[in-house]
Amino acid sequence: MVHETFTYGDSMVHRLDPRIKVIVAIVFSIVIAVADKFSVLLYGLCFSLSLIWIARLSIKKVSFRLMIVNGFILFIWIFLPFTYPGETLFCLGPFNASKEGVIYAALITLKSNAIILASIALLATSSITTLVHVLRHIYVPDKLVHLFFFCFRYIHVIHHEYIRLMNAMKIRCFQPKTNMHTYKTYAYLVGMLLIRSYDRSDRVYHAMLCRGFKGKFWMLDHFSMNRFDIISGTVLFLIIIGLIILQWGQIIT
Amino acid sequence: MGTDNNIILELDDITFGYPSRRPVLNGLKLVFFKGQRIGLTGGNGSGKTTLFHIIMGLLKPNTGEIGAFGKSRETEADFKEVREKIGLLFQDSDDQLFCPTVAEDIAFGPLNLGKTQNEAREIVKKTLKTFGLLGFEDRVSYKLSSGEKRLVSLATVIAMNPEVLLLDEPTTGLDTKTTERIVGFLNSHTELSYIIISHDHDFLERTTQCRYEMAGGKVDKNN
Amino acid sequence: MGTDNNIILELDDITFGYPSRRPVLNGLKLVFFKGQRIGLTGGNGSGKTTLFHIIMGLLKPNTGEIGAFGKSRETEADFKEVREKIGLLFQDSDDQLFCPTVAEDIAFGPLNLGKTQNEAREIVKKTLKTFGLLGFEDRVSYKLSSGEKRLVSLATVIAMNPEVLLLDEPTTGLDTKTTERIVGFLNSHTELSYIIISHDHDFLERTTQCRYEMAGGKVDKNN
Amino acid sequence: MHISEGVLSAPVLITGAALTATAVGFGLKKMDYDRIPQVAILSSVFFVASLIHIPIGPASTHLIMNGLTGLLLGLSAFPAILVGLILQAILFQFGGITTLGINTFNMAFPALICFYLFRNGIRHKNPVVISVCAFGSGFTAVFLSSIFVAASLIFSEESFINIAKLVVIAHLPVMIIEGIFTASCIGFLKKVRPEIIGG
Repeated sequence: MVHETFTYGDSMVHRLDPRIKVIVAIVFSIVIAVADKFSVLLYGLCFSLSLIWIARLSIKKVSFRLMIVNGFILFIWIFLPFTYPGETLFCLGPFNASKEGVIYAALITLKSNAIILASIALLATSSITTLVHVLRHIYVPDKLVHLFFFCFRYIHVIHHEYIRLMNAMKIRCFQPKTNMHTYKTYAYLVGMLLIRSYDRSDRVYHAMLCRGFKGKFWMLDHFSMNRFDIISGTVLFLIIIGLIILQWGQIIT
Repeated sequence: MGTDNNIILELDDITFGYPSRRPVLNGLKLVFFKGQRIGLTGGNGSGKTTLFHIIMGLLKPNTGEIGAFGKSRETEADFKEVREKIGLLFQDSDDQLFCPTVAEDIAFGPLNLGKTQNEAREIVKKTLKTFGLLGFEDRVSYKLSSGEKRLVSLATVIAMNPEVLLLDEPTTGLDTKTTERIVGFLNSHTELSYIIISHDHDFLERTTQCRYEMAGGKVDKNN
Repeated sequence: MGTDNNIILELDDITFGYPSRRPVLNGLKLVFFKGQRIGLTGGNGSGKTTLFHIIMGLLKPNTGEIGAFGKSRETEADFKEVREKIGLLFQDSDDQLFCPTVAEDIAFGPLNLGKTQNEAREIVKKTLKTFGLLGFEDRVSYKLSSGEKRLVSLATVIAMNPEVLLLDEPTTGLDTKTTERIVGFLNSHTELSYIIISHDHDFLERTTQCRYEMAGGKVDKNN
Repeated sequence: MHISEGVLSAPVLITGAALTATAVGFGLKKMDYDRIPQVAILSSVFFVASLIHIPIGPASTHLIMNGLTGLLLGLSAFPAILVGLILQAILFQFGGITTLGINTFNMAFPALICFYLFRNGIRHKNPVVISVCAFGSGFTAVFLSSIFVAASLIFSEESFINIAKLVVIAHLPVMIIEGIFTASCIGFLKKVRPEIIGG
């Protein structure tokens, strides 16, 4: 379930210092999210696609992720052209699709896909464990970092408990249907997981106390930048600055 | 697959394992006849529990064929019928009980098989009586002692009226009294066929006719 | 409380239980001397794990007195010192490994005891070597096999350099090789005193001098 | 109920991020280090449970459970839901970096509202009151979330109005199922471990 699908690989993207990857992903996403020029978004999409290509990720798996994400975008294509005011582009029965609406839907599609592809290429190519260490380096509050890691750590354990309880339901011939029995059964399943997790969290806290926990979590340092990281980082940031100038350059001058 | 009416299970050349680890089951063969009462032993990690889960369709073998009640079983739909006829007692009772009260836990299986609330209530009562647990209806399953949990787990299985039982370590950690109850139940229900995984040789001596052993991912007939 | 320097633990009349249930511990007495190596057996739910948690101050007894290392222990502050000298191996490794990497899990205790990052790194290396786990530093704990998890859990305990060990089912679900490693470690560190909860009689035979049994909320000396 | 990347306008994204940052900051401040394992492990349960698909007629829906999260975690619901959404963004690309703020707010603020509205109700002596309040919590949380999602869309672009309406209408059956689910789940906890809901 929580397989880190894109994490393992030996590409340049996989080797890049994860701190750079996270910061680039954040800045790039923000720029694309607020940009509104077709050219900028097209270049942005090309940037994301080239990262995917450099990372040598499975096209099949990436496309599968995109398909899921574009479900919501599909709704926008169904509704937006017909409700957005503007010059009529074509008619579908009684509905008029506006040119501006189509353009707007296209912008959203570009933005969404550019950002998602960049996240896959830059974030999903590091393990969560690595990202946890990165978050600490970029001044995310300590408690949030630990909350994040603990949550991820125990998802695996709880998923196993979930499978075991699902098996217990299966061997007693449980068949999910649209009825109260089904909803109640799932509520019991989640309730049982919650109770066990309460007990487990007590035990984990006890294990922390046994190892002398005094309110401080520790992490060991992991990262060191080399020349490859500095050069790649500089290139990536220059590209993003290029996008920014293309989008807002005229306003400044 | 055999067409002999007396064959309950026929496993052929079953292999199961996780990538980059030694296979747990490796070319396993097993034929299990109606009326047989088998004790299954073997070291930790020899694949006994895995075998039970494969029979119930909870794990899918990498290769091999599973026949049960005269039909080949492959899909989830195939195993539904298997699960109506074979009852599995999990190694850990905490994996088996997930309802708030004992009555609801025991009624869960019968309700899934299409019984009405009233019929289910009757079954709960009858089953509790069998195990000397009358009055336990409204007890909270989660708070029972481990011996009581074991008996209630067995009761949830028996409530579905299975023809065959697969019992995974039914007596681990139980006191003599509870163990006696299980022995008594098994010996007084001669219509049941079963396989019992256990380290308790004394218990197997009293409840089974023959002993199989698991080793190297296969089942060996011992006697 | 006794003043004998050789007494590690002295538990007197300990009662522990949850409201409206049968008490888990009931007037328990136990004296544990330096150098002793005790195997503790007893049915499921007989209170063995509870006893360990009471000794570590993780559960507070309803009545009774706990003495450790020559002092009476009551408050959370009292038990801090106890926890520096006694290492507890939890029954479930998933409760014990809560850090991102193996190295961080092992370093967690030493860092809390005031070691520097560098000292902690040295300890990590030394401890991993002891258990034949060199190269595991950056492995992610939730991806380890259950045997590896068990060894790393033991390593997190040993890294704190305890005088006494309380091991709760150290070998459940382990293969022979991993079990051998644990036996080897225990037998080559003769300075350690310990109590081991286990169902594995063979393992206890090889690692302990005497056997205690828990029943009725009390500890009975077996031999 | 995630809103995809690239759909919302900058002011909506920024407002969402600012509100979430404040609320998460406050939630973290109120959460001791000692409670981190508990909040985190319960968040793991919500994460795993959100993958359960529950049938409604021929279709199926996944559980949202923000009402239940609110009842059990109170102020910690904000950091807990944020963490869940970050994990979903990284592992499955559901949502992304720029929408984290607004998506968290849309899920967590209703959770918090339900906590304050119903926390006393689920500790009531009368089991009927408990069921009604738990149902109310499950229902209201999803209802408010869908309203917030709709509002985020409309504030971004007025012509999203039809999609916004559809979001609310499509979630009506989900609200009822979440209500039933939350009532059964709280009933279960009440019977088995009343300490958990402080009853």
